[in-house]
Amino acid sequence: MNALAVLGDEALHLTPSLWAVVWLIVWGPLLLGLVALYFPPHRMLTAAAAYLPVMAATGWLVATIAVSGPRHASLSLGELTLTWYLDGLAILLLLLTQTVLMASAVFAVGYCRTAELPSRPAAWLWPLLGGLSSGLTLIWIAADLLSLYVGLELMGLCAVALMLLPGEAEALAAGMRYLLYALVGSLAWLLGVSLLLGAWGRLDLAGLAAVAEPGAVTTLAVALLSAGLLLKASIFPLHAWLAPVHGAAWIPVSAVHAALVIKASFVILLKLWLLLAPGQMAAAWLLGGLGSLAVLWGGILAWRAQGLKELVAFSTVGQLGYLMLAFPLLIGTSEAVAALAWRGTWLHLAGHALAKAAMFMAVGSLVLSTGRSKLVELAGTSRRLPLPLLVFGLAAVTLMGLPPSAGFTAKWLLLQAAIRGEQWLWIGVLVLGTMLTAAYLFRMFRHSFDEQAPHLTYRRLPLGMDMMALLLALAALALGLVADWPLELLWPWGGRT
Amino acid sequence: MSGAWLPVATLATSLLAATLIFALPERAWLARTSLNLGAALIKLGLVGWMIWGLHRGLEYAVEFPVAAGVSFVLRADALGIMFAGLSSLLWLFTTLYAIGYLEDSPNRKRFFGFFSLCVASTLGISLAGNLFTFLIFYEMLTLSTYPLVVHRGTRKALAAGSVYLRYTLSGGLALLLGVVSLHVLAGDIRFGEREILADLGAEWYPILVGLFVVMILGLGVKTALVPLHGWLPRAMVAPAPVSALLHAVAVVKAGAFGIVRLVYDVYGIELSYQLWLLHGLVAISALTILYASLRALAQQELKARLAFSTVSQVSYIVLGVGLFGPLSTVAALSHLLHQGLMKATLFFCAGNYAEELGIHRIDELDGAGWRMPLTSLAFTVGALGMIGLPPTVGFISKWYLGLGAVEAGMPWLIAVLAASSLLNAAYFLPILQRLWFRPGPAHGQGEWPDERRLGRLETSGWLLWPTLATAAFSLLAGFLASMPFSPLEWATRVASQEYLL
Amino acid sequence: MSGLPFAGVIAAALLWPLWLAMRVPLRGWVTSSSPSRVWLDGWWCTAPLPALALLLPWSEPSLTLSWWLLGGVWSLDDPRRSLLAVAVVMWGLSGLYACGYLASEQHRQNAGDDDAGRRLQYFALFWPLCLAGNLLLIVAEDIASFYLGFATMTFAAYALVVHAGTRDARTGGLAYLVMAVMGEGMILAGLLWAAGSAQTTMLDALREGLVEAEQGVWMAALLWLGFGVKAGVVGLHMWLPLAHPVAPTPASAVLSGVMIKAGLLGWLMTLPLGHAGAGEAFVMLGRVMLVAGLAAAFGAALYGACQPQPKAVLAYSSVSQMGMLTALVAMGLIVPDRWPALLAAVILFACHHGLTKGALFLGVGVSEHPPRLPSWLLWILLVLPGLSLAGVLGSGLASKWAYKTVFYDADHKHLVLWLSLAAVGTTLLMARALWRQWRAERQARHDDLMPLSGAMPVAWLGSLLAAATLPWWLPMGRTAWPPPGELVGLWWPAALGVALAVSIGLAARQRLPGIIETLPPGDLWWPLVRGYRAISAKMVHGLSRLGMSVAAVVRRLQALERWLIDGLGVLARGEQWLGRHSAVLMMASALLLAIIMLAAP
Amino acid sequence: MAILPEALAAALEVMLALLLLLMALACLVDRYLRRACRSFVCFAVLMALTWWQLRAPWLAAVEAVLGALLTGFSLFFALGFGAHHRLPRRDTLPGASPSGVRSWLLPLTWWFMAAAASLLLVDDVGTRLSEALAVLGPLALVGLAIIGLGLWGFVRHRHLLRRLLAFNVLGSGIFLVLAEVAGPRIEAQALILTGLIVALFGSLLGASLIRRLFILDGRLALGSGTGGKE
Repeated sequence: MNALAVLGDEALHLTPSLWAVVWLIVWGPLLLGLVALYFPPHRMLTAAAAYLPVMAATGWLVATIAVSGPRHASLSLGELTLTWYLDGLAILLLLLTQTVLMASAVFAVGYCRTAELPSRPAAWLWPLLGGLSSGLTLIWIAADLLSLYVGLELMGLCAVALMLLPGEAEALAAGMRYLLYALVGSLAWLLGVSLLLGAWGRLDLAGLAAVAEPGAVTTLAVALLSAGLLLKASIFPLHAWLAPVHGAAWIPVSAVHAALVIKASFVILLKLWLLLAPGQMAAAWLLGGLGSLAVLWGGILAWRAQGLKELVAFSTVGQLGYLMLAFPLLIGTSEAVAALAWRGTWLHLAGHALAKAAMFMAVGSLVLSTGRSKLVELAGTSRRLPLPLLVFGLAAVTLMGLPPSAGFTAKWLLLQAAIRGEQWLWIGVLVLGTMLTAAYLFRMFRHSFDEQAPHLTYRRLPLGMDMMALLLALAALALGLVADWPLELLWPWGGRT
Repeated sequence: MSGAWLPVATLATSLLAATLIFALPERAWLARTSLNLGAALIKLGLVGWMIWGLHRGLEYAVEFPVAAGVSFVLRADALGIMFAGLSSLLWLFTTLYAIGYLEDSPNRKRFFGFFSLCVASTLGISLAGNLFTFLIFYEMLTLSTYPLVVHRGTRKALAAGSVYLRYTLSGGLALLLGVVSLHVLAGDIRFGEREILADLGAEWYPILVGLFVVMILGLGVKTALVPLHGWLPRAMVAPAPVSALLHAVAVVKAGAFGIVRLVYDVYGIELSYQLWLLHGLVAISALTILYASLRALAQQELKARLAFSTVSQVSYIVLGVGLFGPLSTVAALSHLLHQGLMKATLFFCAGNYAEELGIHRIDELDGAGWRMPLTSLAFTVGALGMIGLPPTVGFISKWYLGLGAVEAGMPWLIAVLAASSLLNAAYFLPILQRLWFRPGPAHGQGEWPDERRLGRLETSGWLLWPTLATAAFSLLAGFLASMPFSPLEWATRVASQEYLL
Repeated sequence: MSGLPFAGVIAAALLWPLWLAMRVPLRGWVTSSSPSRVWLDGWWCTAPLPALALLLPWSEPSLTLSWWLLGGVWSLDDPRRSLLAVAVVMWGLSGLYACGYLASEQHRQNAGDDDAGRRLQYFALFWPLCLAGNLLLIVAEDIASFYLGFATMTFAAYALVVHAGTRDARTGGLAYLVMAVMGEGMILAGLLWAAGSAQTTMLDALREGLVEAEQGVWMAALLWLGFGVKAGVVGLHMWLPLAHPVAPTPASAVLSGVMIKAGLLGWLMTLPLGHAGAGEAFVMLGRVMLVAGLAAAFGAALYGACQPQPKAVLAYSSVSQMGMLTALVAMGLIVPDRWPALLAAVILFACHHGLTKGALFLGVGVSEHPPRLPSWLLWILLVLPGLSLAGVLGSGLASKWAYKTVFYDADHKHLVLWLSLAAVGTTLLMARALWRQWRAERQARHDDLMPLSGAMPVAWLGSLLAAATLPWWLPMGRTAWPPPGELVGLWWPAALGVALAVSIGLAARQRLPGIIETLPPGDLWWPLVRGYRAISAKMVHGLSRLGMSVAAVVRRLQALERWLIDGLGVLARGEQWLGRHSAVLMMASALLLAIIMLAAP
Repeated sequence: MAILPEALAAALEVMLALLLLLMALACLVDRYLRRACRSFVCFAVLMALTWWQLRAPWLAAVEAVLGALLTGFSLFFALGFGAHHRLPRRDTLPGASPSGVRSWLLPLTWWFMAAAASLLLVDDVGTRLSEALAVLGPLALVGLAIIGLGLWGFVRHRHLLRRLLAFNVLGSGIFLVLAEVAGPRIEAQALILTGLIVALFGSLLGASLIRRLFILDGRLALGSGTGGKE
C-alpha cells in the first residue's frame, strides 16, 4: 500500500528544515500558550501576530508537502520508535486545525475582554488551547498507536481542563461527565491497543496493516477501540455528554471542541477501520446506521432545543452522523464509490469544522451582546446584530448543505457515492438530515427577523470577533467551490491497496 | 474563450454590490443608493455587451473543477443571456422602485444586500453552464429570497417565510437528487450536450423518465405549478418590490427557466418528446393555467389576485416548453421575458396603491384612476397584457403559444388559452372598471384607507418612474415585436438554434 | 402616387385621433386649475378628417411595416374604402353632433360640477381612441393589427356606453363588456387556430387556410360567432338594445351605424366567402348563418316593436338589419360563385344601413330637443331615413334592388321573399320608433325645453344628406337603380308594414303598454343574468368550499405536525436516559460491534 | 531478583495478585470514602511492587510516585482533607440502575470479551483452557478480574469520587493485562507510562472538579439536582 511504500523509502524522510517546521507546529502553540499564561494578550491583533509564525509554518509545510508528496519521520526515544507520517490528509487537517485555532484564539481575546472573564482562569485558556493544538497536531501526523494515544490523551485532558475554567456548577458537572467518559473511553482504547500489541507485536500503523490478519483478536480489539472512540467522538448513542459541555463552556472553547476535538476521534476511528477491518461490511453498516440515527436524533433535538448553544450542540451530534456514513460507503465498496465517499467525508469534515466554529462564534456574539441565550429571547435581533446573524446564516448554509458551500459539495459527493454504490438508505438519511437541519437552523432566523418583539439592550462587541467568525464562515463557503485542489491532495488515499 | 471574464464580472458586480451594501452602515443612504444603481447600470451594460458579442458570434465561457468530476461552468449562450438581460433590466427598475418604497423603513441595509444577492443568483442561474452550477445558484436564490420574504417581520410574514422555505427547500432537495443521479448516470452534462442522454440507450429510459419527474417536482415548486404553488400567494406579505422580483424575475422564473434548460439543453426536445415527458408538462401546465385563474377570480386582495395570476401565467412558459415545435418554443422563451415585464408592472402598481393610498383590497380601488392616473395607466397596460390583448406583449406570447399548440397537433389547447384569456379578463377588467369608471374618494365619496402624499406627482417619483418604464417596455416590446433584439426576435433566434441542431 | 405619401396619410389618419385623445389628459395635467375648459372643441371635431385623405384614389394603397407587432400590412380595397368612407362621415358628423349634445354637461362643468367634467373628459378621450381603433381595423391586412384595432374599438366604446354613469348605463355597459369579452375570446381562439393551421399572420392567407384546414369549418364557426357578437347575431345580440339606449346619442349612432359593421368586416376578412373549393361543410355553415340571420331579422323586429324607447327600437332594428346582412353574407358560403356581385350588395347595404341608422339615431336626439324648424319640415326630415331603411327610397331602395337582382340571378327567389318580409318588420319598427319620437317631441314642445341650435341640427342634417346621397359618392362602383316597373315589388313590404303598423297601433292602443311592461330591452340578457347569478352563487360557494376543504386538509396536517412535535418531547427524556447510561452503552456498542464482526462472514 | 528462588517468586506473584484483588475489592465496595481512598493507595503501592516484580523498575517508580503518592494526594484533596468543606464520610447514594445481578451483566460480558481475547492471544493452537490459564499467569488473571470489578464499579456507583476510584482501578487492571499479554516490550511500557500519566492527570482534574462541585452546590453525583438525584 501507498503508506508502506513511503515509510520504506529513506529518501522521503523529512528534511531537517521540515522537521523544524513540524516541531514548530506541534509545540509552538503550546509554548505560545505558556507565554500567554503570564502575559495574556489584550488585543486581538497581538494574538494574531503571535500566532502568525505557526500559521506561516503550516502554510509552508502544506505547500511543500503538496508539491513534493508525502513524507514521513521517525523519532527514536531509546528503543522506542515513534513514526509520523505527513500525507495530503495530514497536512490538510493541520491547516484546518491551525486556521480554526487561530481564529478561535483571536476571537477568544475579544471574548475574554468583553465577557469580563476572571483573569486567572482566562489566562489558563491559552496554555490549554496550546495543549489542545499540540495534541491535535500529533493525532493528525501520528502513524503509530502510541503517538495517537499520547495525542488523544493530551487533547482530551486539555479539553476537560478547559471546562474547568468557567467555574460554574453546570460547566463543572459537564466537565466531570466529560472527564469520566473520556477517561473510560481511553481505557477501552488502551485495552484494544494492548490486544493488538499482544497479538501482532507492533504499534506502527503501516506495520500493523501489513502483519495483522483479520481474526478474533483483531476483531475484538477493533471493537474495543471503536467503542472508546465512538464515545469520545460522541456518536449516537454515546453523545449525551456533548450538549452540556458545549452549553457550558466558553464560546471559543466550544468552537474548537465542536470543530476539531471530536473530529480527532472520528479520524482515528476511520483510519483504524480502514487498516484493520477493511472487510467488515456488516459492522460498517452498523456504524452507518448509528450515524443515521445520530442525524435524526441530533436534528430533532436541535429542533426542539430552547437554548441557542444547545441547538448548535445538537446540531453537531447530527452532523457527525453524516461523517459516519463514510464507513458503509468506504468499506467493501467499489473503487469509484470509495473515491467519492472518501472525498465527500473529508470535505464534510472540513466544512463542518469551519462552519461550526463560525456558528459558535456567532452564537457567542449574540449571547454576549444581548445577554440572552434562549432562541425566543433573541427575537428581533436582526436589526441590531446583522453581522453575527449573517455569520450564523453563512455557517448555516454549510451545515444545511446548501450551495455554494463545502457542505453542499460534500453532500453532492456522498449522494453520488450512495447512488453509485446503490446504498439507497443513506440517500434518505442525507435528504432527511438536510430537511431537519434546515428546520432547526431557520428557527433562529424566524425569531431574529421578528420585528414585533420587545427591544433588547445591546452591548457593543469588538468588530474583530465577528470578522474572525465571518472569515471561517466564508472559508467554509469557498471550500465548496474550490474543493478540487484539496481533494486532489487526498488522493491516492491511505485506505487500501 | 475570448471573454471569459465577462460572465464572471457580471456575476461579481452584484455579489460585490451585496458585500459592500452589507458593509455600509444603515444610515448611508446615498452611498447605498448610488452603489445599487451603479451596480445595476454596470451589470446592464455588461449584459448588453455580451448580447452584442453573442450577436457577433463570440463565446463567453469560464469553468473550473470543483470536485471529482464536477465543474463550475459559467457560459453565456443565447438562452441564458436572454434571461440575464431580463433580470438585469428589471433589477434596475426594481431597485429604483425599492429605494422609493422602503424610504424611511427599517432594515434597508439587509434588504438591499439580499436583494443584490438575489439578483446575483438569478444571473448565475441564467449563466450557468451545467446542472451543478445551475443548482448552486438555484439554491442560493432560495436562501437570498427568504430574508426578503420575511422582511416585514410580522407574524404573518414569518409564517409565510416558513412555508416558502418548506416548499423551496424540499424542491431543491428533489432537484439535487435528480441532478446527482443524472450525474452518476451520464457524467457532467453541459447545457447543450443533448445527445448524451439520448445515447444512453433505451434500457435507461424508464430511469430517465423517473429522474425527469423528480427534477420537475423540484423545479415545479419554484415555477409554482399546481399543486406545488401553495407558497406563492402567501409570499405576498413581502414588500411590493420583492413580490415584483419574486414573480417577475427571480424565483418563479428561475423555476421556469430551469424547466426550459432541462427540456431543451439536458434531455433535448426530441428525447423529451419521445419519452412522453412533454405531454405530462402540457397536461400539468394546462391544469395550472385554469385552476390558478379560477382561484384568482375568488381573491379579494389585490396582491393575492396578482399572485394567482402569476401562477397561471408562468405555466404558459411551461406549456410552451411542453409543446413540441419551434413556435411554442418561441412562445415559451418570449413569455419568459414578457411575463416578467407585465408582472413587474402590475406589482409596482399594487405597491403604489398600497403606499400612496393604503389600498390592499380590490373594492377599495374605486376611482383610483383619477387620483393616480399614471399608475393606473400602467396597471391597465399590464392587465391588458395579461388578458392577451394587442399591442401589449401578452398578445405576442399568446399568439405564438396558440400557433405552437396547433403546430403540435393539440388545437384543444386553444380552448385552454381562450378560457384563460376570458378568466383573465374576468378578474382584471373589474379592477380596471373600478379604477376608471367607479366613483370613489377621488370623486368625493368616502376616503382612502390611508392616504399619504409621497411626492409632487401622484406619488413618489421613485415609485412612479420604474412603474411607467416597465409598462412602456411591455408596450414597446409588443408594438415592436418584430424589431431586432426584441424579446420575440431573440427568442426566435434561440428556438432556431434549438431546432436546427 | 407612390407608397410614401400613403404611409404618411395612413399614419396621420391613425395618429391624429390618438393625439387628440392624448391631448385630454395632457391638458388636464398641464392646466389643472382652469375649470371652464372646453373639452369638445373644434380641434376635437377634426379627429376623423385626416382619414378622408385615404379615400383618394391611391394607385398602390398598401403599407408594409415589418417591425410592427408580428409584421404589419395595411391596405385598402374598394369594399373597405366604402366602409371607411361611411365610417369617416359618420364619425365626423356624430362628433360634431356630440359637441352640441354634450354642451349641457359643459355648462354644468363650468358651473362647478366635477362629475360632469370627468364625464366629458372620458368622452373626449375615448371617442377618438375608439375612432382610431375603427380606422385601424378597416385598413389592417394582418391579423395582429386587425385584432388590435378591433379590441381597441371594442374596449374604448365601453367608456362611451357607460358615459351617463346611471344604473341603466352600468347595466348596459356590463352587458356590452361581457358580450364583447366573450366575442374577443372566440375571435382569439378562431384566429389562433386558423392562423396556426395556415402558418400565417395575414388575413388573406388565413382565408385560404380555412378552406384547406381539416377543421376549417369549426374555425370559421368560431370566427363567425366571435364577430357575430359585434354584429348582433341572434343569441349574441343582447348588448345592443341594452347599450344603445343608455349611450349618448352620438355614441349610439356610431355604435349602431359604424361599429357593428366591424363585425361584418370581420366576417368578410376571415370567412372564405366566395371560395369555390370551400366544401360542403362551409355550405352547411352558411345555411346555419342564413337561418340565424333570418331569425334575427324577424325576431328582433317583433320584439323591438314592443319597445317603448325609440333608441331601443332602433337598436332592435339594427339587430334585424344585421340579421338580413348575415343572411346575405351566408349566401356567400352557400353560392360562392355569386359572391363578387353579392359583395357589392352587401357593402352597399352595410353602408346604407350605417348612415341611415346613424341619421335615425341622431334624429332621436333632435326630436327630444326639437330645433327651431317648422314641425312639418322636421317630421318630413325625421321620416325620410326611416323610409329609406324600409327600402322605399334612396339608398335603401338601391341596396334592396342590388341584392334582389343578385338573388334573382342566382335563382333564390324564396330568400328574396323572406328578406321582403323582414322589410315589413323593419317598417313596423320604423313606425314604432317614429311614433315614440313623435310623442317625445310633443312632450318636449309641451315642456318648452330649450330648443337646440348649432352643431346638433347641422350634424343631423348632414347625416341625412349623406345618407340620401350615398349611392352617388360611395367608392364601391356605381349603383344600379331599379327600373320603375320593379318598384311595386320593392315597395309592397313597406306598404304592408305601414298598414300593419297603423292597424296594430289602432287595435292595440290600450293593451300594448301591458305587454311592454313585461318585455324589457335586452330580452335574453335577463334570464341569462338570472341563470348566471344562480350558477355563480353555486360556483362561488363551491370555490369557497374547495378553498375551505384545502384549508381543512392543511389544518389537519398542521395538527398532525403539532402532535408529532409534542410527541418529540419523549426524545428529550430519552436524551437524559442516554446521558445516564453512556458507560453501559459504550460497553454494549463494543459488544454489538464485536458480535457483528465475529458473526459476519 | 535472581536470588529469589523461582517457586518463591511464583508464590510472591500469586500473593501479590491476590492482595491486588483484595485491595481493589476493598477500594470499590467500601462506602466509607476515606477508607476506600486508603485502600486505593495501598492498591497503588501493590501495583508498584508488581511492576518491580515484572522487572519494570521505571514503571514501579512512576507508579509509586504518580499512582500512590500524587493520585492518593489528589483523592484526599477531593475528600477535603484538612480543608473547611469536607465531603460526607460515607457514600449514601443509591446505586445506579440496573441493580442486583443485572448490574453485573454488562461488565461481565465485557470482561468476558477481554478475557477471551487475552486467552486467544496465548491460545492460538487450541491448547486446553487450564494450560492457557497457566500460561497467562496469575497477574493477568487478576488484571482481568480487576477490569471486571472496575467496570462494575464505574457503572454502578454514582458518587463521583467512587467512580474516579473505579476508573483508576480499571486502568490498573488494564495495565496489568497489557503488561502480561504484550510482555516486556518497550512499547507496552511506554503505553503504560502514558496511561499512568493520563490517569494521574485525570485524577487530579477529577479531584479538583469534585471538590469544586461540592463546594459550589454540594453535588456529589452527576445529574441535575444536588446530591445526585436524577
